[in-house]
Amino acid sequence: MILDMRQVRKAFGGLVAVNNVDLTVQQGTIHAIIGPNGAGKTTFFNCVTALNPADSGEIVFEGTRIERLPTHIINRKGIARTFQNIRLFPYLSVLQNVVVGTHNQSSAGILASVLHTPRFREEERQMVEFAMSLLQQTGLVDKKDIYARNLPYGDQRRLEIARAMAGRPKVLLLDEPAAGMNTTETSSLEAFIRRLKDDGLTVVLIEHDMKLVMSIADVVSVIDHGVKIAEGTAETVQNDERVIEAYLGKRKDT
Amino acid sequence: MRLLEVQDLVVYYGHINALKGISLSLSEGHFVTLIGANGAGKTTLLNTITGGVQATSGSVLFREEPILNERSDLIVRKGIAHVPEGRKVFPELTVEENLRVGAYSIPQKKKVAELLALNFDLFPRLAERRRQEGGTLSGGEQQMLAIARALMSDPEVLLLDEPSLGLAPLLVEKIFEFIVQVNKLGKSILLVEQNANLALHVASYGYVLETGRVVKEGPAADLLRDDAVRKAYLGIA
Amino acid sequence: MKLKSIRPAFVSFVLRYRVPFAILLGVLLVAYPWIVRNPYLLRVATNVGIAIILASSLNIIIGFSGLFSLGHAAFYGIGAYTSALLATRLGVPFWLGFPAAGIVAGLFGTFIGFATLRLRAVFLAFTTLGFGEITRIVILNWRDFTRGPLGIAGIPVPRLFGWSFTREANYYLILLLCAAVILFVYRIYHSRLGRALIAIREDETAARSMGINVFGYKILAFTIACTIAGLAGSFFAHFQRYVSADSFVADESFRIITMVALGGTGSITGPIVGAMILELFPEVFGFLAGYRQVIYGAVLITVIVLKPGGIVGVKGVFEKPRATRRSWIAQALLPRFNGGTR
Amino acid sequence: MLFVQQLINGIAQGSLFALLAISFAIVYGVMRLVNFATGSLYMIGAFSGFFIVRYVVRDVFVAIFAGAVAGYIVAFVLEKLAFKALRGVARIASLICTIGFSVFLNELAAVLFGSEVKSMPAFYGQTAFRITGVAVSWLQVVMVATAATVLIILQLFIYKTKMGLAIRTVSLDYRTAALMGINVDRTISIAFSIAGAMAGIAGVLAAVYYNAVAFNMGNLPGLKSFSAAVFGGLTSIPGAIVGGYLLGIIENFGVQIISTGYRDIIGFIVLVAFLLFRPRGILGRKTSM
Amino acid sequence: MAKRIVVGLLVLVAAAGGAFAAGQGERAAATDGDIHIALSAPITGDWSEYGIGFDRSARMAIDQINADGGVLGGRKFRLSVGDTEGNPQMGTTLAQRFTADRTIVAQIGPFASSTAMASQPIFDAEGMVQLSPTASHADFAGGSRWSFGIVGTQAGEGPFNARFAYEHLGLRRVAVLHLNNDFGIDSAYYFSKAFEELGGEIVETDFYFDGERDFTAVLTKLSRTNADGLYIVSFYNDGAAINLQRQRLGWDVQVLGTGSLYNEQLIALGGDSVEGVCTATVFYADDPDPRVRRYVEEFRSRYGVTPSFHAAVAYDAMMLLADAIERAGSTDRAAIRDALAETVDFEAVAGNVTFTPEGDAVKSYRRLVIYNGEFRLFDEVGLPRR
Repeated sequence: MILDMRQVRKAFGGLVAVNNVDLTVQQGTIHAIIGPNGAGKTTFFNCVTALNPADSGEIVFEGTRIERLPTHIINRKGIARTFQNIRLFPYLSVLQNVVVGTHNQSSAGILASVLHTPRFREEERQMVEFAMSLLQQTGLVDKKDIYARNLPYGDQRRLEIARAMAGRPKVLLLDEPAAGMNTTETSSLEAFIRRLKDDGLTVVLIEHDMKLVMSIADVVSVIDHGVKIAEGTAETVQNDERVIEAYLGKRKDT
Repeated sequence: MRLLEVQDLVVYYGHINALKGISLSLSEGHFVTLIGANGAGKTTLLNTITGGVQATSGSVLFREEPILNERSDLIVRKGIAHVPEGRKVFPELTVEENLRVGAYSIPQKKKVAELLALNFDLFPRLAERRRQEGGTLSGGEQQMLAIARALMSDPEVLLLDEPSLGLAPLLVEKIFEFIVQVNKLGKSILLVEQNANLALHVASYGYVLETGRVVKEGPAADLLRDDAVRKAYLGIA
Repeated sequence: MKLKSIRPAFVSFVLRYRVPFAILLGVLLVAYPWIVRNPYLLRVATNVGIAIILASSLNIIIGFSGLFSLGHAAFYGIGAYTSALLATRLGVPFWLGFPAAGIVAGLFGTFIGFATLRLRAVFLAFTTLGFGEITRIVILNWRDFTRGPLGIAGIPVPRLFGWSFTREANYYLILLLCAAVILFVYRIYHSRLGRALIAIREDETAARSMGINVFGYKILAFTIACTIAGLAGSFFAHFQRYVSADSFVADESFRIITMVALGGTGSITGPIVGAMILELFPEVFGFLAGYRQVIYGAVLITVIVLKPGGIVGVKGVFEKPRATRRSWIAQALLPRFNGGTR
Repeated sequence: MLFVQQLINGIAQGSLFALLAISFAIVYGVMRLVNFATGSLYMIGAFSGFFIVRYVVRDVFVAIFAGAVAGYIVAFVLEKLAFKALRGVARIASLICTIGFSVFLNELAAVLFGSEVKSMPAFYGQTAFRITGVAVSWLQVVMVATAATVLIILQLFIYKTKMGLAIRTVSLDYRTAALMGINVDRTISIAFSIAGAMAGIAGVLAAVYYNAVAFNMGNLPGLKSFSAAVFGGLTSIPGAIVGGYLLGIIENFGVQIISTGYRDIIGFIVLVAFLLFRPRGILGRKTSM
Repeated sequence: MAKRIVVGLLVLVAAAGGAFAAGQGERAAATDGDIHIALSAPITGDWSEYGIGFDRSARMAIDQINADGGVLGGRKFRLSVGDTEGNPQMGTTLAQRFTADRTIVAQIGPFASSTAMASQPIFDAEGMVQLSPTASHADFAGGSRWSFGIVGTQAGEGPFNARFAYEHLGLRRVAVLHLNNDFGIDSAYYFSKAFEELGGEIVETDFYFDGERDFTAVLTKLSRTNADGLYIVSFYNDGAAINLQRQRLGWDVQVLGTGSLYNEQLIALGGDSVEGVCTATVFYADDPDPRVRRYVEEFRSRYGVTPSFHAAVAYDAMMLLADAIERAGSTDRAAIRDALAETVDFEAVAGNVTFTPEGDAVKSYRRLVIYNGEFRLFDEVGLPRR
């Protein structure tokens, strides 16, 4: 159990986006969260990363409570994420985007930066090297010098993952990583996520592409209207009547 | 008669190809739905039709008149109303003011009053709350307001973008009942929805969108039975 | 525009012979006093130097971090007064007053940053503008300490081993400072700190999610910029040898922000170009007399309308896709784009 | 009585600030832009009022009307010339543009009309009437009454007319406003011009009240009324009105209690302190107009 | 990025080269035997009204001198005008430009004390006369042997006005309202000191900043004292506003002000509210003195307005400089300075000039009063009936 959420609740005005949800993520698993649009999945991620801190409830990461910590500290503790509506730094190059991601891995201060101390240069070299290795893994190495905004959609998604990985997280939160990808892109993404798991990373993933979810998720949680309505392996969830209803709407017999 | 016709529409956001050549059409009095997963390009399509997004190529004809890349307000004045995603009710205007804004393109005061009465008939909840600020309404009421506001321009075509978003199932059904009622009033409807079951139940014809392309189209009843559609959504074998 | 078509060729030419050009430039800058042999041109160059430092430092706030500050002249003034008061009241030499000025201005910057950097951008702009006015009025009213409107006269020139800095020495001092500041800004830009600031500018939420302490870095950027402005103030005080509140009015803040925006927000060269243009404009166009300012205003508007990102701004950053309609100026001056927009 | 006298002085001056603050608020409301050329529009209003009174007809109300028209027209031209093209572009560009216009208009006025202070003919005698030791001049009465009338008309315009509704709608969400059939460009242009008219009216009132017209007369009031607008949250017209009057009153009491030397920053100090505790201003909500 | 820096710096060099060329051109054009004088004044910006007055007077003076046959046996004057914008830094750059131009023999100006003070070290180092018509900063003339002020220090005007107030107007309790700049502070200080030494009382002192238009608050405050007189240190436009607003508040009090009020615009702006306002000035446009007549009439015919006090001192500065050059018998900068320093009782339109060892002028003042809507000599007409 690396990440444990208890009774997390978040409301915007009158709308309760996340309603007392419990969720436990086991170390080294791929945990998918699915549910229709507007179900509160992204809000849930925002609670974990404190972009929209939860109104109540506890979030425990590796045994410590993190729900009151600011976003950047949570990231430093080892939780990284991507965004549903891609939030790259559009006018930074692909490589620079990933190097920014290594922020929590480095420590050079102003003085070192300005004086170009040997330690600074060594650190910079390591950061770039690490970033390059991530680009290698995500297949973006040829595009390292172009502006992030000029990448095709699928590449932007991959770059976001590479950037999140640059902080060497223990848990990676992916918000619809396959959205807008075609089938080949999706299958290479699938392989990539599997590799991350093999490397010991825990992945929490919000996804609409059911094929992807069903093939890689160890555990699937279903959220609808801010409430967790089902949880289990892909097969169990798939055949759950409430899940089908939540997705396709109530089946009317015609 | 073909009221609205979209041909080979291509849209880029910067270097991202959001629509890859979409064609569809809507005839007078019909109810057409466009279903597809998140990021398929449904909202982009509606925004392109009403001038919010610039298209790279293709054409959009309204009553055989090209309207692509016209200014939004001029398109609306021609008779196309658009209920945007997320409702976009003006939170600090009262319900009545929201409706009056909807009738902005109509110069005759008398006609505005008639439309107002008509919509209050259709949505009695709104009549009760006419002096309340839009932002204080519940999600379902806001959705009704958004639809009523669009009707205030007395359009021929109504574009609806995910009216079920974030609403409880019971409310969703209610909203859909309203939409059907509106269709019966003679308005042609293009509905974008991810609640495929519901959408295909109320519409007469459907298009399935995937990553900027129409992958399937047909009468709604056929699509409803089509396993491919179910698959696209749930991966259910 | 004409400039656009010339620039790539020019840039590639310069790039090809980058090393000889850099050496030539260095030699020219060092030899400048001996080439021009004219104290006036030397002074103009020195003024340009001060302006470059001010604009480059403000660029850290505006261009790198995407924040607003309309009170930069206040920090410049605080630095100038700190140094001037230390020198005239306590006899502190320039070499100690100089860092002290930076520290005091930086502390004020930190304070203002703490107080306002959580606010929305427009309120930050307002607060800095207000702080600028408050600073000026306090200088004017606190007569016992600052001599109020009388200003501080008789500020000694910097001395080193019994040798006073005048004319050429001042030029070399500012040349050195300028080079140091540009190098400093350049290295900040290309370091972890600079990347963090740019990330904040590009997308604050994403930056926060990358482990960047957004508030902390904003304050740091603000403090650094104010410190540099304070240093510039100290140099100015010892260079002009008289300071008064007249030099640190709101218009001066506007002038500095104009240098940054006109030259190009967010790039290293932008503020340098902007500072040169604004400093040299009155010198070169002095013959226009009363019409000079009118023309300056018109030129400023035209340039900004045609190139909202500034003359050498980082491409695209502050120049988002323009609306479909163009203003009268743009219609008259820009050739029509083909296709696409209407 | 001293208290009442300073209060009256403050309200009279506050009328000017309120009109200028509205001008800021309208422009910020529809364009999210701080218009530093507001002071120049005030100056232009004052000059047109001055020329009317000098050469056409000696009537305050005609002058006020002329000031409003001049402010409207000049603002309209500024918007067409530049701000239209800068919509959607980084805000710093528009901001610099307003600074550029301020320099341009001020110095143009100096070149065209001369840089010396022009004297506005005196209106309404100069004699004060007194109520228990408090002097109120007719001019103060006229000024406050005019400002109040203008404010009421504006309020009616914004809340009761179709164009007013369009302006409010555009300030809330211009994308959705376009979907309502509102011509956003034209609405912004009209709102900007109305803001210019407000500044123009303030300029004529100031010219009459202080009997003086000069090319740089708008600089200080422009800067100060920005703080009045911030007081009201920057997008709220009622907020701007309250902010304007409050600023006038606070300044006058500040002079009484402290010194004239601190007058120009009393508003800033109060406001900066205030912002630290209530970052949205007194009356301002998120986006209200 | 590196390439951008290189390009940018190249532009710098090109621009500097261009400016240099411009400077050189100016120098070459000036070797025709004319005597080259510089004028530094705020031609644009908030103070441009005064700068333009300087410009007009100086040009007129030069035309008159040249028409009268020039100096040093027929050599003519030529004027270079520089704009300070009222910004001290611009003023210092101008100072450097003028001193670097070896054809220029002396500078007239600048207008503002802050600019004069800021450029003083340059004139001191380069050795050229800076003759300011208006700078009255206490440290200005004494700050350098090359700096001269002809406006007369406040040490002269203040006590004169104090006697005017105490002895002629019979005031005993005076409130002071002054412009908060070097001139205003000094004026208020010298006046107050002298007035108290005479036995009067300063009941309250307050000040305001340039650009202020609303004086009702401060006047309300001052009116609640038991003052029988109000001493204002301000320029004419503020002076008019103060009196208008004073009248509107119904505060009926004897007003006395510094010579800076002396401008016919004061009456135009202030209307009947300035009736009875007294001032002391070194320049009086209706003075029957022929030199004053010649100046005033020609100024009126050229520019259509009556010259103000500030314009008159600029005229004097130019005339005095011509006189000093004639006396020096040379256009050598040092010789001009020495001749200037020896000036005794130079006959000027705005009060005769004799320099103190510091380089300040000692002036004689005249008492003026606004009587029936015009400036009149107080000693002739007394106070208007109210």
